[in-house]
Amino acid sequence: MIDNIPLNAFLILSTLMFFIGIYGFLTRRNLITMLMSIELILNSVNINFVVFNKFLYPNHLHGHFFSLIVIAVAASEAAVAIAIIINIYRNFKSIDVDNLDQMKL
Amino acid sequence: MSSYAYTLLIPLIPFLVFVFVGLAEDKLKGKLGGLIGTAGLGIGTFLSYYTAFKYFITDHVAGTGYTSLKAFEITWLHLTDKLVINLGVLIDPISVMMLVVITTVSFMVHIYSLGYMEGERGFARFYAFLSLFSFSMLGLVLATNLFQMYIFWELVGVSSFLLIGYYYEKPSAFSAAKKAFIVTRFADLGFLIGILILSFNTGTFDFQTLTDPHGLAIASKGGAAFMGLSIITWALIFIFVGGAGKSAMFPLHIWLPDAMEGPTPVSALIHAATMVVAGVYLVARLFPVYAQGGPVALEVVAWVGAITSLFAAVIATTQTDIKRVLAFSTMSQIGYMMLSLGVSGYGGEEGLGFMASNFHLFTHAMFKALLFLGAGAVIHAVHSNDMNDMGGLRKYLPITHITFLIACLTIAGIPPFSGFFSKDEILVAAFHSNKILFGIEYFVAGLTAFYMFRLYYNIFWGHDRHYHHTPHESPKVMTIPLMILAFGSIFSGFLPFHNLVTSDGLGFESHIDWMIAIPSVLVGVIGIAIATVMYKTQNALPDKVAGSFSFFYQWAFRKFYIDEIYLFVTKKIIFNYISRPVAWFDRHIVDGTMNGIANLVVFVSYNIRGLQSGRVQQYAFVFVGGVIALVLIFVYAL
Amino acid sequence: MNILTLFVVIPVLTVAGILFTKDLKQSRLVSAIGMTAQLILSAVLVYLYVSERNAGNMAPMLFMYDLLWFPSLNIHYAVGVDGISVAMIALTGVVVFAGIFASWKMEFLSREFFISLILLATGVFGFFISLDLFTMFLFYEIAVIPMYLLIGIWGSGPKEYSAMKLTLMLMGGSALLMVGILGIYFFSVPTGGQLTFNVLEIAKHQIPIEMQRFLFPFTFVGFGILGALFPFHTWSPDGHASAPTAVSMLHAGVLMKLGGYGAFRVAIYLMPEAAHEQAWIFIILTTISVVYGAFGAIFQKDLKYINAYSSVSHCGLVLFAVLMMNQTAFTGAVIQMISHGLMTALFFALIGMIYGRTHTRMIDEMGGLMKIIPFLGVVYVIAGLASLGLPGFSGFVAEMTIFFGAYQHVDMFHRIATIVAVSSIVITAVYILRVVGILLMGPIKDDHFLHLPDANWYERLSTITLVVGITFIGMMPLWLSDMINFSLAPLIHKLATIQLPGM
Amino acid sequence: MTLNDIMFYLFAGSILTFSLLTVTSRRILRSAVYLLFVLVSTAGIYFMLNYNFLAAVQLTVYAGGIIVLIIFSILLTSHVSEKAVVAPVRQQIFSALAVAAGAILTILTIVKFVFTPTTSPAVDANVTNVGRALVSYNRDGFALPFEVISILLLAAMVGAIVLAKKEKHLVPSNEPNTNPENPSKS
Amino acid sequence: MSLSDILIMRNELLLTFMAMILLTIDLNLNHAKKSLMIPISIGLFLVVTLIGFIPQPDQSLFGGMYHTNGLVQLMKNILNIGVLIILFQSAAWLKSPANATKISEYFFLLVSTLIGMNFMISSGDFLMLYLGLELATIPLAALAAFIHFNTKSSEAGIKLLLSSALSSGILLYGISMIYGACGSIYFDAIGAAYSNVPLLVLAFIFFFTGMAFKISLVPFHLWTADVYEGAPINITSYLSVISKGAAAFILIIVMFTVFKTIAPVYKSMIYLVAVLTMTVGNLFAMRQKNMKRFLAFSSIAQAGFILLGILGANKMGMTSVVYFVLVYIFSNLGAFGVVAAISAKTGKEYMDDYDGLYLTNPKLSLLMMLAMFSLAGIPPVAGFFGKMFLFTSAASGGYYWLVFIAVLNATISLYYYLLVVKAMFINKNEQPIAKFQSDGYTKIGLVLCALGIFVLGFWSQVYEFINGLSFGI
Repeated sequence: MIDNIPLNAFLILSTLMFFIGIYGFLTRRNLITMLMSIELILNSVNINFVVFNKFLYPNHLHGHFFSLIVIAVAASEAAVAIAIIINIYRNFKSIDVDNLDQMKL
Repeated sequence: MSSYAYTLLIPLIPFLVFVFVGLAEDKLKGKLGGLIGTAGLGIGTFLSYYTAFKYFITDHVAGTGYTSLKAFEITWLHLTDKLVINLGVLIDPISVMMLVVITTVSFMVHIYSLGYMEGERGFARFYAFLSLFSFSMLGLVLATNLFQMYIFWELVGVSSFLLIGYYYEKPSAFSAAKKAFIVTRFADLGFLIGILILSFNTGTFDFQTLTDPHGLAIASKGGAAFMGLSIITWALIFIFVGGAGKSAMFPLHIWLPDAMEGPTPVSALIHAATMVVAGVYLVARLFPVYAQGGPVALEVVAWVGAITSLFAAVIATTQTDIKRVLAFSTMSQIGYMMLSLGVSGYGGEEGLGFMASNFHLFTHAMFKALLFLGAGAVIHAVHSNDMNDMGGLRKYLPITHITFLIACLTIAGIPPFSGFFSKDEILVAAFHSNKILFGIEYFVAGLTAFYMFRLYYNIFWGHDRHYHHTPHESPKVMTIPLMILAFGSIFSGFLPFHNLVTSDGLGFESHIDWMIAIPSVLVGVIGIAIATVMYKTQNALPDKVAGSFSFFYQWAFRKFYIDEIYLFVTKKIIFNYISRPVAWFDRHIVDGTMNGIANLVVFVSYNIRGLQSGRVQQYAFVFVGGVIALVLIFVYAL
Repeated sequence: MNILTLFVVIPVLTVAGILFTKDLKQSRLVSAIGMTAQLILSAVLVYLYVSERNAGNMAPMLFMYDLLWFPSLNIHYAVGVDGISVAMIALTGVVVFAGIFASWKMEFLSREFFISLILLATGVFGFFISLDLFTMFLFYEIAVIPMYLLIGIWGSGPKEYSAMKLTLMLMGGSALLMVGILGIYFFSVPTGGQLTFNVLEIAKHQIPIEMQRFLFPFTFVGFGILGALFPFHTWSPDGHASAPTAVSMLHAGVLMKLGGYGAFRVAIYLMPEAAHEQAWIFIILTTISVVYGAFGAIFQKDLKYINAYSSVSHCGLVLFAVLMMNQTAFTGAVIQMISHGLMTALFFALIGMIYGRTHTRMIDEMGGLMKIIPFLGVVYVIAGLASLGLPGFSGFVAEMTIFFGAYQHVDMFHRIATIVAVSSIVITAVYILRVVGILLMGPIKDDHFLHLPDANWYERLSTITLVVGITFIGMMPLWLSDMINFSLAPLIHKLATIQLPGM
Repeated sequence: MTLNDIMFYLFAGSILTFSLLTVTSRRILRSAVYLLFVLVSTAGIYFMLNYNFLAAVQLTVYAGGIIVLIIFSILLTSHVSEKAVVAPVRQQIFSALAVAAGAILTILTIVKFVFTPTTSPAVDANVTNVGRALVSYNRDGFALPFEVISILLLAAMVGAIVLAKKEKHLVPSNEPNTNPENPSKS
Repeated sequence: MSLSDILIMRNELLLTFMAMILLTIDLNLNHAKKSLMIPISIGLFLVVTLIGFIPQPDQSLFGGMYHTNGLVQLMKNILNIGVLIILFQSAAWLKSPANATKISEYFFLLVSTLIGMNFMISSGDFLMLYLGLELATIPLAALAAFIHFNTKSSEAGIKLLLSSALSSGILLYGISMIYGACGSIYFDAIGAAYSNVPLLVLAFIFFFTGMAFKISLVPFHLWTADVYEGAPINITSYLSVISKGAAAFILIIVMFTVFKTIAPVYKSMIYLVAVLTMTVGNLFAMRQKNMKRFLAFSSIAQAGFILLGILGANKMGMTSVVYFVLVYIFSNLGAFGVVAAISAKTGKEYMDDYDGLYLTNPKLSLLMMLAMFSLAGIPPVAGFFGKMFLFTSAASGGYYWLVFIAVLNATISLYYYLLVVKAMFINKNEQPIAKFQSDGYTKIGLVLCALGIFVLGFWSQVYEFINGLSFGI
């Protein structure tokens, strides 16, 4: 179907997305947007797995299932993260990451 | 050989006395400690005389030389395969002679001290130390090898230290003791280095091997040169430094005048008759080595001796402390002995200086001990050392006066007293060797007579001073030793030394060279005459003379500022410019570096705290940065 | 049980015994019994050793016992002694014994004090009996670490600083040592053999010279730090000054000897080629130690500092001798270790006793003590004279053996170094007499001192034990010297076979 | 250029654009919506690659589940109109530089590498095969991860519940972290 | 695959059952009796731990996704012992009113993270590794944020979760590249295909940093201190010991199997990271006053030492790592146990509070001292042997300078460990912590630690046993 699109195009796409996610993680002030950046990162990794599976190793479904599991992990991560964030919101009335520096040297 | 094994007892008895009296010091009441010590030494004296008699007369086969023999020897320590330290007893003419000298003087001092030290706190301690000293000194002279000699050399030093510092509560006494110890210790360093070099090159410590004229251990070691002198010469010079220290040769003499802080009997024993001649004995002991291995070293000995005798005699004319006068006189006389050794050759008539030196050592021991003990009796009577506090004492102290006068005449070289004979031999030896040295000694002979009689007149003539109580003659226990020593001073000059104590063990013919003797007696008489004019009665002449040479007089009075120079070197240079900087360096540089490392760690630790800001995004940034850095290093740089 | 193992077992049992005590009286009694047993055991060991040798047993090590501990790494609990170790064990026995009595009145946390002290002793004993580098290192650290508590809790002055400094510097030394020991281990046998930590095994083969060049400085400096090698000695003055009496005694008397012993037993014995090559560097350093320590001591005012600097000088002489690499110098080094151990322990004991009375260690605050406390004064003088190398005391024997050994080198460098080192005897005399003069002689400076009591029975016992040791060796050094000499034979043989120039 | 190509570039473009917008938009809710777009576009790519099952999961779990969760929590914790605080410029620049460096390095490395596809016959990722692999406990089967993920989900659930549970007694009586004498900031 | 094969997974299965049982009992237990959960949980866990010691054959399940052998089983047992001690130590804290309602959740979450770690160690492919890692982390974040009303606790939770999500994102990216280049997610296949090419090195770096995050190696460690400080003490000790130990275990396994072909590359990398980790960890630890934070940084430094064993890259290296972790568990838990006991009784957590502790609580102080010595590597306690063997294995690879740096760092670490000893034994305090009695659970926990610290070193069989199971490259 899309075999004529080079593999590297997908990889570049996912890598860019990965680093955009990291950029978001590094710069966003809001805990939830940081979480969203994480989702971007995981998503980019998923693309990698899927693309490798499809283009290079279609004989098994390793990449496919890896992505599947990553999605599930992402979901549970998000669940716990949001629970904590809500907790933090209860305590701080804010979810700005800048508040989270009670502990430092 | 074994027939002399008993000689081991001579040093051993004093040692046992020392241990016993030392440990039981508190328990020994009254004079008990002193009596034990005196008795112990009495036995030693008897044994020494017996030995001398046996060695020189009964055992001696006429016509042969005196040989040295080992009465006893054990191994004390192995150093290397070749170098073994033995402890033993060596019997030969000089050691037997020294036995006699030491035990005699020491015994006299022991007896004398029973009276002199009566009632002193630590009376038993005094005798313990005296015994220790006797032990060490006897061990020294009986040493079979150089190292044993060094061992006892050190022990002699420490007993001297202990005795000078006997009045330890007096700061001056202790500092004198300290000074004596450190200065001689410094000299001993030279001795030790000398031993190191000599033993390394000869492979032995043993005197018999070293001095064997037929197989001199040094014979093959002549060549090796350092700064123009052979290595053996250097070794001998270093060894002589040790001897010079103990014998208070210029410039290592500074401890001796101060050592007079010790009790007077101690001065008599150690700082006049025995220990201070150890240097002479050392050179005499190694004389064959000096004579054949290092003539240059002998020259050094001669010059040092000459300079010291002149130097000390000059100072002695200006001092007012009677013991110090005697101390400088001692230095001067030992200078004579050294000179005599220095100008001597080896064997037969050539060895005249050697014989003369020992002869003078012997006679000097008698008369100088007598002088000191006499001075002690004077001090005992007037409770002062200063001749300005004395005068007219001949009335109160008749025995002391007579014996003192005899001693003065002896030292001034007036015949027929013993000093005349021994000094004459020295002058002869010098005359045949080096006219300059001879000239110096001639002059010194005059000076000697002058300052001795200055002393004599100042003490016993002139007018009375205000004494706290009327001076009275000392008890018998003190005067009898004086008389015995006076007897020795008078008659020891007639001993046939040239047959007994010679450089090669063989006797030779000796006669008095009147061409030299008469002028020397004249010089002595002139010296006495000047002294008589100046000091017999109180007059202004001395001050005038002093005034006309005021600059020189001041120098001499201040002992040529040698003490000050030493003080400058030790206090200023060593203490302030070495020790203080070392201490500072250690605290601030060495330790500072260690602390600096620690502080640096703390500093870094403090300064990187910003890394741990508590902000999770910064953490993530470092994380990502770390990943990128690793990629850069390990993917792109490698 | 192997007699050597007893040397570790007895202290451990003593420690266990102290755990059950309730007060000072009981704990010091238990300690005294334990350490007396240890002292007797040391004497028995010396006797057994000598009789075994006289019976013709020529094995390099006697009373060997070997227990495989970590088979995969070939770590053994291997013990055995030669004359050198026997001598060191005897020294330790004496000093620990004296130390226990010197701290008879340790009121504060007495139980803990004695436990730490004996633990320290355990480490030292273990170190001396070990033949296996691993256990040797283990015991070494066991010996070092109680120092921290001993100084930190029972010390005086800037004790926390000193304790920390001492511990860290010594542990820094063990960092070097660790590298050295591991390197030796991995090159202990030619390729293919079973690696070993056993000193005797390693000595049979030659460690490759390139590795020796790398490892020798680590090992030597590692031990050297404990032996107060310049410029790593600064823990010593501070540490000693702050430590309580018995600890100073043990530390200067015994623990510092671990450095010299280790430098000899490990660094020189196993890597003679590199030692010979690099000796000149360390000879310079140790010569500096010797002279510098002595000069440093002149200026000090605190008794303990004086003694600490003097220890730097004397221990420097040990390392100096070790580096000279001939039989006489080695013998001298060992005698010097023993001699210095006894002397410095005696000094520290006396300083502690004087401090306990006058509550100051500053010499210029004291004076004329001889009159007030004659026993301590006399013993102090004896210690001083021993320290400045008076014949009749052990110091003289040691120093002379070292000097004569060191001078046997043919080349100029060694001999000049020797002469420089020899000159320290004068400086030593200066600072010793200075102290004796200010402290004991002269008029009494402070009226408070007038009624100070002289030594108690336990103080007398403690000091006399040490004085007897010092004099005994000083008077009759031959047995000790021969005992050591004999044990040096394997090393000397090894040195001879590798054909070092200048031997 | 085929339709597929165009589709791909469309998806790729939208993924990149919306990713950027997600991490830069100042309105949090909008960010969430942009993220949704990204996730949906990703699902599109999965569809294009014929991984329909995965695409469906992506849509339901990611787009349907997580985004909804996120939006709820955004609504819970902030106002719709609220603008997010922007990080300091310095932080943005440094982050951008680091990220750019990382991206360039990574892409360079990837591009240089020659991927070698397998020669084995392909397995069609239809639901049958997926289902079979999912319950297979042999090699290349994923029964174990499938079971383990259930434990993870359960644990996450319990964790979330514990955290979100209203406390019966909110008495900070035993709060160990406060010590007035020892401020932790130094 | 038969039912008996399933029993190979007995550790994970038992733990899962235990978790289920706990939830079931909890649901049926009324409020007042919640504290019963403590003995029940500990009892159940004790059973699990003991069963773990029954020997079983080496086997691989699920086509290689799960495998077990003596070494893996040993690692699990080591973790079990550690967790058991932590459970004992948690009892006092759990009994406090604030936590009384959440006891079973606490145990459930703890057990599920342990399941994750077990799967992680047993994993034979990257998927299980990743899954295990996440299972080990996500509930842990919940546990870190366990104290609702405590802001620090929540902060710790979210910091842990977000940082770990980022790190696992990076790790995943690495895995995806490995998959792309090697064509499989199974270790055996990847190991055979791995080579030293830039992409695979890059992938390895990404993977490694993800694991480094778990073990808190510098510079991926920054989360550690904050999370350790904020989390409840027992969770901190769990993080610092169990979590770190498990990650170290799997790291060394994959290093020695999957990545062995690029060993020369990763050795120099580990060299660098080890030096950084030890040094930076020490530098930070030096200045800490809060005991938890202090122990956090000290545990970072300790992690640096672990790398030395990996660097040896031989049988000795693996043995020393496993042995070190075992010793480290006892030592660190000893320290944390004392901190926890004191914190539970008095709420004091600062080093100054420990001044003069010995005079009031000698036994606790002694244990603390032993633990400190063990962590510092001072004989005769076990830590010495642990460190020594690590150094030995590094030296076996010829890394003498690294050993030197490491021992120097050990010396620096001794400095701050001694600060604690100093506080307890030397410093004077007007108001020291009053004498108190801990409850039975705590005591058992502490006694276990003390035993371990004392016995493990001398008992060479332990080391030899590990050595018999280990392997090298």
